[in-house]
Amino acid sequence: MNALLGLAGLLGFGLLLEVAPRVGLVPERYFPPTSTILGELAGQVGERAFWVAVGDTVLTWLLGLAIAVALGVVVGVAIGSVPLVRAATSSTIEFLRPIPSVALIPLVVVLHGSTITSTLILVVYAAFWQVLVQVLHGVADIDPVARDTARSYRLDRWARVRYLTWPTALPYVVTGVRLAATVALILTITGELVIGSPGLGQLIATARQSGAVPAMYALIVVTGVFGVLANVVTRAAERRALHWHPSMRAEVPA
Amino acid sequence: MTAVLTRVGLALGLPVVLVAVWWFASAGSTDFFFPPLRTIVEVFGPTWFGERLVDDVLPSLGRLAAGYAAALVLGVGLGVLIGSNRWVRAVTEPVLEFLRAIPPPVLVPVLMLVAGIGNGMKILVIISGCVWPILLNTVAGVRAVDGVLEDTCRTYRIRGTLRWRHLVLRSASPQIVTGARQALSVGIILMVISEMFAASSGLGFTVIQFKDGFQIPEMWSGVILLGLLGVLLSMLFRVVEHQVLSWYHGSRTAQKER
Amino acid sequence: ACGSDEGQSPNAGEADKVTVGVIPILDVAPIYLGVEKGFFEKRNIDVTLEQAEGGAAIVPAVVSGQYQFGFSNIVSLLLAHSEGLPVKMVSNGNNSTGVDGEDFAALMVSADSPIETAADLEGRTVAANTLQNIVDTAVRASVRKAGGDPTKVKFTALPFPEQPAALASGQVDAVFVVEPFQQAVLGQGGRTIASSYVDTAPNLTVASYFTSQRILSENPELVKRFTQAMQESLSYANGHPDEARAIIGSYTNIARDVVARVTLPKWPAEVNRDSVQRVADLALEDGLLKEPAKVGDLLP
Amino acid sequence: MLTVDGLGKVYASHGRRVEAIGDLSFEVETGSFVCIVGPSGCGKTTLLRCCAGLLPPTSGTVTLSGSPVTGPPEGLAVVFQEYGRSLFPWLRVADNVDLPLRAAGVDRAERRRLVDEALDAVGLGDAHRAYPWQLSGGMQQRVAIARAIAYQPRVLLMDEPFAAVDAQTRADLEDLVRSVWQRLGVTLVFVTHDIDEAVYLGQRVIMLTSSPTRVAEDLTIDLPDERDQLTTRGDPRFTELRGRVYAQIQKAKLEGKAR
Amino acid sequence: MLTVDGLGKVYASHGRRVEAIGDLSFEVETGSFVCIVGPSGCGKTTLLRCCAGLLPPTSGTVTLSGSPVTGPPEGLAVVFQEYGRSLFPWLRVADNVDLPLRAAGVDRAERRRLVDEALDAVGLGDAHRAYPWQLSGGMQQRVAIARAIAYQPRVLLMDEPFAAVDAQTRADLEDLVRSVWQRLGVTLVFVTHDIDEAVYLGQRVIMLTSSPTRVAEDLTIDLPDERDQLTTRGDPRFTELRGRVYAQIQKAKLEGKAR
Ligand SMILES: Nc1ncnc2c1ncn2[C@@H]1O[C@H](COP(=O)(O)OP(=O)(O)OP(=O)(O)O)[C@@H](O)[C@H]1O
Ligand SMILES: Nc1ncnc2c1ncn2[C@@H]1O[C@H](COP(=O)(O)OP(=O)(O)OP(=O)(O)O)[C@@H](O)[C@H]1O
Ligand SMILES: O=[N+]([O-])[O-]
Ligand SMILES: [Mg+2]
Ligand SMILES: [Mg+2]
Repeated sequence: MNALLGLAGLLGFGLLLEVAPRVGLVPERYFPPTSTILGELAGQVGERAFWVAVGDTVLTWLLGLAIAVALGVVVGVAIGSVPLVRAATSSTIEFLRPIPSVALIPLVVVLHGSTITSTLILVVYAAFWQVLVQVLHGVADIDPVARDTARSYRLDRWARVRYLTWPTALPYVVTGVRLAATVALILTITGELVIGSPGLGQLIATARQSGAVPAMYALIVVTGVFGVLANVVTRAAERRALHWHPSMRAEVPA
Repeated sequence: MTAVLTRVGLALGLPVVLVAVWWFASAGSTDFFFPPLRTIVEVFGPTWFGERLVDDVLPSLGRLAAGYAAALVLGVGLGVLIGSNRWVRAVTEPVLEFLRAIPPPVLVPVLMLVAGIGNGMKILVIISGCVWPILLNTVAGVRAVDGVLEDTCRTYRIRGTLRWRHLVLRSASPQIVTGARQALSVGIILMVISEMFAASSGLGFTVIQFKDGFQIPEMWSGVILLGLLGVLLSMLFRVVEHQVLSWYHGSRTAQKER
Repeated sequence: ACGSDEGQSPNAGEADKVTVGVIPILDVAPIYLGVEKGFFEKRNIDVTLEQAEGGAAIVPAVVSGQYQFGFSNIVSLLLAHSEGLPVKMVSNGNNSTGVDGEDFAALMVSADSPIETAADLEGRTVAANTLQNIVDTAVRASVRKAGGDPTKVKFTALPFPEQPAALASGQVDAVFVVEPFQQAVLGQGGRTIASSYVDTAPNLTVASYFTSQRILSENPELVKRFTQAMQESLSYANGHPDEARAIIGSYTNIARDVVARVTLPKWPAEVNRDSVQRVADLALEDGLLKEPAKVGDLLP
Repeated sequence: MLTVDGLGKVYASHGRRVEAIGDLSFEVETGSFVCIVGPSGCGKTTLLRCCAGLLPPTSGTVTLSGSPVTGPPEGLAVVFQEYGRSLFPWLRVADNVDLPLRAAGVDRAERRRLVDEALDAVGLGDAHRAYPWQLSGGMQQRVAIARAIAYQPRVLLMDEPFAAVDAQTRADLEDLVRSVWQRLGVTLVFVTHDIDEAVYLGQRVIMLTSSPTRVAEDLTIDLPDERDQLTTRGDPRFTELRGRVYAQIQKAKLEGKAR
Repeated sequence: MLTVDGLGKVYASHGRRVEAIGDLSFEVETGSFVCIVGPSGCGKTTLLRCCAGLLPPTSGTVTLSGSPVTGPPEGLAVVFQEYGRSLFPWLRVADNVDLPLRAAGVDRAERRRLVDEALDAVGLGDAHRAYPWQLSGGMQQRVAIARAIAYQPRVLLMDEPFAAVDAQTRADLEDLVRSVWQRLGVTLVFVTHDIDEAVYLGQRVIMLTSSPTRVAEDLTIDLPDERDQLTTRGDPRFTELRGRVYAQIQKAKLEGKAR
């Protein structure tokens, strides 16, 4: 049901963007109607270069996301579990977190040139903070009564992480992954666009430099579709992993 | 007193160590792109505390403030609307996720068509990125309003603005604040991005100009300035948060102690 | 293309693998063409072309050894050189056509604009793809030439693709565009008020291929072969514009009918040293450079 | 008069179907004090929520003074079982009590008086400016009660309001509720699982079976209107009535098991 | 033997100083059943947490079988007052009961037997696969009790474990706890604010004053070991002991107010 409504929403949005340029609300030259964009997209889909770029982008994106999540979870649990370490690192985290990843572009270009590695570094850097901050919140959220319960029954360190810390932090991790997925996607495309590493972003840059407006929009649509897919997947994972969580219990209307 | 000292020590300890490591590790650096920290510090003052403060830094901050404030209003407003209606939520979610996934740099040309190349466009770019964390968190916060409180309002016939102010917004406020905090760091990034494309002044523009002009120590000083700015804004944010959410932190602590 | 044979590599063993950083624009058609024609292969160079966003990203990549060679406009190279980066030009890149009103780049205004000459730009805003670079230097040269005061012209950074729309909607008073965006502006009725590259210097060398001092000292012989291959490519492209147009379609997205219409740059084999010196002088005058450039050290 | 007629409620969610209330009918005279007892999970809270118009019943109706209840009627107050969650954590104690009065458009001076009186009545005269989470569970519960009292409802529904307080405070609060009831002439429905409490407080005790819930017995408590913790609980009639309720519940429980 | 010697606990946080326990000393014989009563907020939970080694006392010591308690000792189980928060919401009921046994390295078959037995004993034989939050409050509390029973502790600390259950279930659980105590020979410390319950259950009742907490009285309950809800509660000696405790608490309360 929700999927149908969502689809309706997307269709409506597409229709709006079809009609607006057609009735002259926005200049058609720079705002091609949906049908033109989709037509262009259909053309792109037939080309090998498109799929190679999609492959590069998806690879960079997922790899960067995976590294960021793994790193964020491990570092977050490690830092969050020890209050002293948490206190000692928090100011540094506050400093590093807002440093715009775009400011690192010259740096990574120097180190790795216009390669996937450069973009990957940007992606990991940006997505890492999303996960880390969430995990830190999650670990801090352990219920003291639950913690006392675990202690009084003498669960060892590993059992505590496995049965207490991890489940408590999991909802936060999932939120972190959802946020990080989008940030990683955005940085993947941006990196490709600005650094020129191979992928959809680079195709977008080329299309822009060539003044090929519909082609550019077609590629942007692909990015958006990735975003929607990422949301669908993380939502489904959320429902499976967190079926016990209050937010999921309330999902079905009473 | 000792408690305050401990906190200050903990807050400054690691940064001091890291800066020291950087200072000494880079001291003899001949690498063009990794100048000694000493050099960077030396150029920092002359680079930023002159005309640039007025011509570049302040206008950038002004745009950031404007965009951030607008995103706050927009995000909370739309978030409350979407969060309190299941149908609206179902219809809009994929569209929002679609729009959210579009990287701001590719959005810039589109926004230029809408808002020109002046401050308006840059503020729009900042809004276009800042609005998402606020919007999504507001939606989540509004959805999580406690059922018993909801019932309390219904039985006592607390409705209209009183209900919005005292139930919906307040109970969503911890989440909204979380979103607003994320949006702040996003905002700084977008302040830079918005100046990457059509600008003739600004903090981000200047940093990029340094990069393109191979003035590497100046570029580094800009990156550091951006970091410091982030810290400063996040400290400011914390002060505000402390005001707005004192009840929340208090009740959380109380729950933990009980 | 003359004299290229004498440099042909005698050691027919393993080919030297070389990565060249380029920008996906018309200007680099010769190297694509050269690779296709085998001008590099026959000198035992195995070229990979990497597309980067702009010259500013290519310079650090070449200096750090990520790329062995790169393509950049000469002002970026002058700036890099003056900041102490060890860069060295190895071959010409591309030149203006030298024909006023028929260059591959132009200073343009919209159809109904009151602006007639570059001197009218005083107090107006001009869009340039990057600031403190070759474009604004060239535009200022046009203003000077037309008798205006270049310090009174305001510039705003705007990527080429966005310029036609910005001009049409009146957000800027003039743009400086290269092909294919010159065609786009013409298509919306825009007028050319100056050919700034032509105004800057006769047969201005706009961009060049370069390498790092390290490559030069470690493998001067490779650099020599690369230069020769480049020169052959340039000459070939200059002599076969149709083939150049055809290859442009392969690495850009420019629509076929537009490619057929665009004005191509000139691709002489040799760097126009006087023009580089002239640009260096202008950059000094405009404040881009803080001290006179040692142009001789940069030139091949 | 509050009339519950053929009330039934089925929860169906997550593919699980729970018949919380089978078929309930009873009446509560205007101004009377009725206690409802029943085993845990028998649907007491569900019943109260239906009476308050917070939950649409699956079958049957609730009528208040002749008009059917579809949403929370005017002049109704509820003290919820989850006292901790029914107070606004971002409002101070006095503001929590004040908010419904503001919503009702009571003027400032009058509001102030009502809030002060109500908080004094529950023994929290000095807690005006505290936040709810700074109070113990029992104190929080008293704030919720004060809010209901200050509202001066015509109908007051209370759902196990004393579960979290200690014996002594509980006794005090029981007496408070009775005095409020007598003073305001409010119609009071009081849910508890403490049999002694039900007998001590009410004019009637309605006993429910475990689900699907029906009325097991409707017992009139013919104790004198003036009650106090010592004499009333010592009264042999009290012991007798208490025994009646116990036996009934035991019976309902055995029946429930046999089914 | 569990010895509490000169125990004191001061909470100091956020600039606020609360002396939760003043100076407490008492002993609990191995295998005995001691009830602790006291007004709300007098420090009963604090005392229990110190005994469990979960909270370091500010002064004094707790000793179990001769060795000082610094962390949770082996063979100890606690049933927390906040039952709802001591169950892991991400584990099913049976897994909640099972987890401490797994941590203790009990083998699978034995674990299974213990879990089944314990859940049957608390009347939740059919709730194995439910999640805690799918149960009513009373049922959740019973899960926590089942977990403690299955663990077969040598020392069992229970903090107002029956606050959320209805009268009948409560009576059943009281009898269950007594039978478990007799069967396992466990040392049992039971905190409650229900005086009747304390007298009915314990061999001794320790009454605490309100804070700063001290022992007001330590009363031996000389009722026969075989107890049942009807006869024991009807016993005149029960009424007498109960009266003693009431009077003592009333006294402590008045003293507290006078101070
Ligand atoms: N929102 C709900 N969804 C599904 N089932 C529910 C819901 N609320 C209550 N129930 C079920 O309905 C039955 C009655 O619940 P209710 O809360 O009315 O009982 P109660 O008599 O108030 O119990 P207690 O004495 O424990 O408060 C229970 O079996 C419960 O599990
Ligand atoms: N973590 C804490 N920080 C500060 N004060 C606390 C903390 N825990 C308890 N207190 C205070 O210590 C006193 C004793 O609390 P405790 O929870 O031990 O009482 P209790 O006898 O268990 O009460 P109840 O019967 O309500 O459960 C109270 O005044 C309480 O406010
Ligand atoms: O290469 N150009 O900057 O024109
Ligand atoms: Mg209930
Ligand atoms: Mg307690």
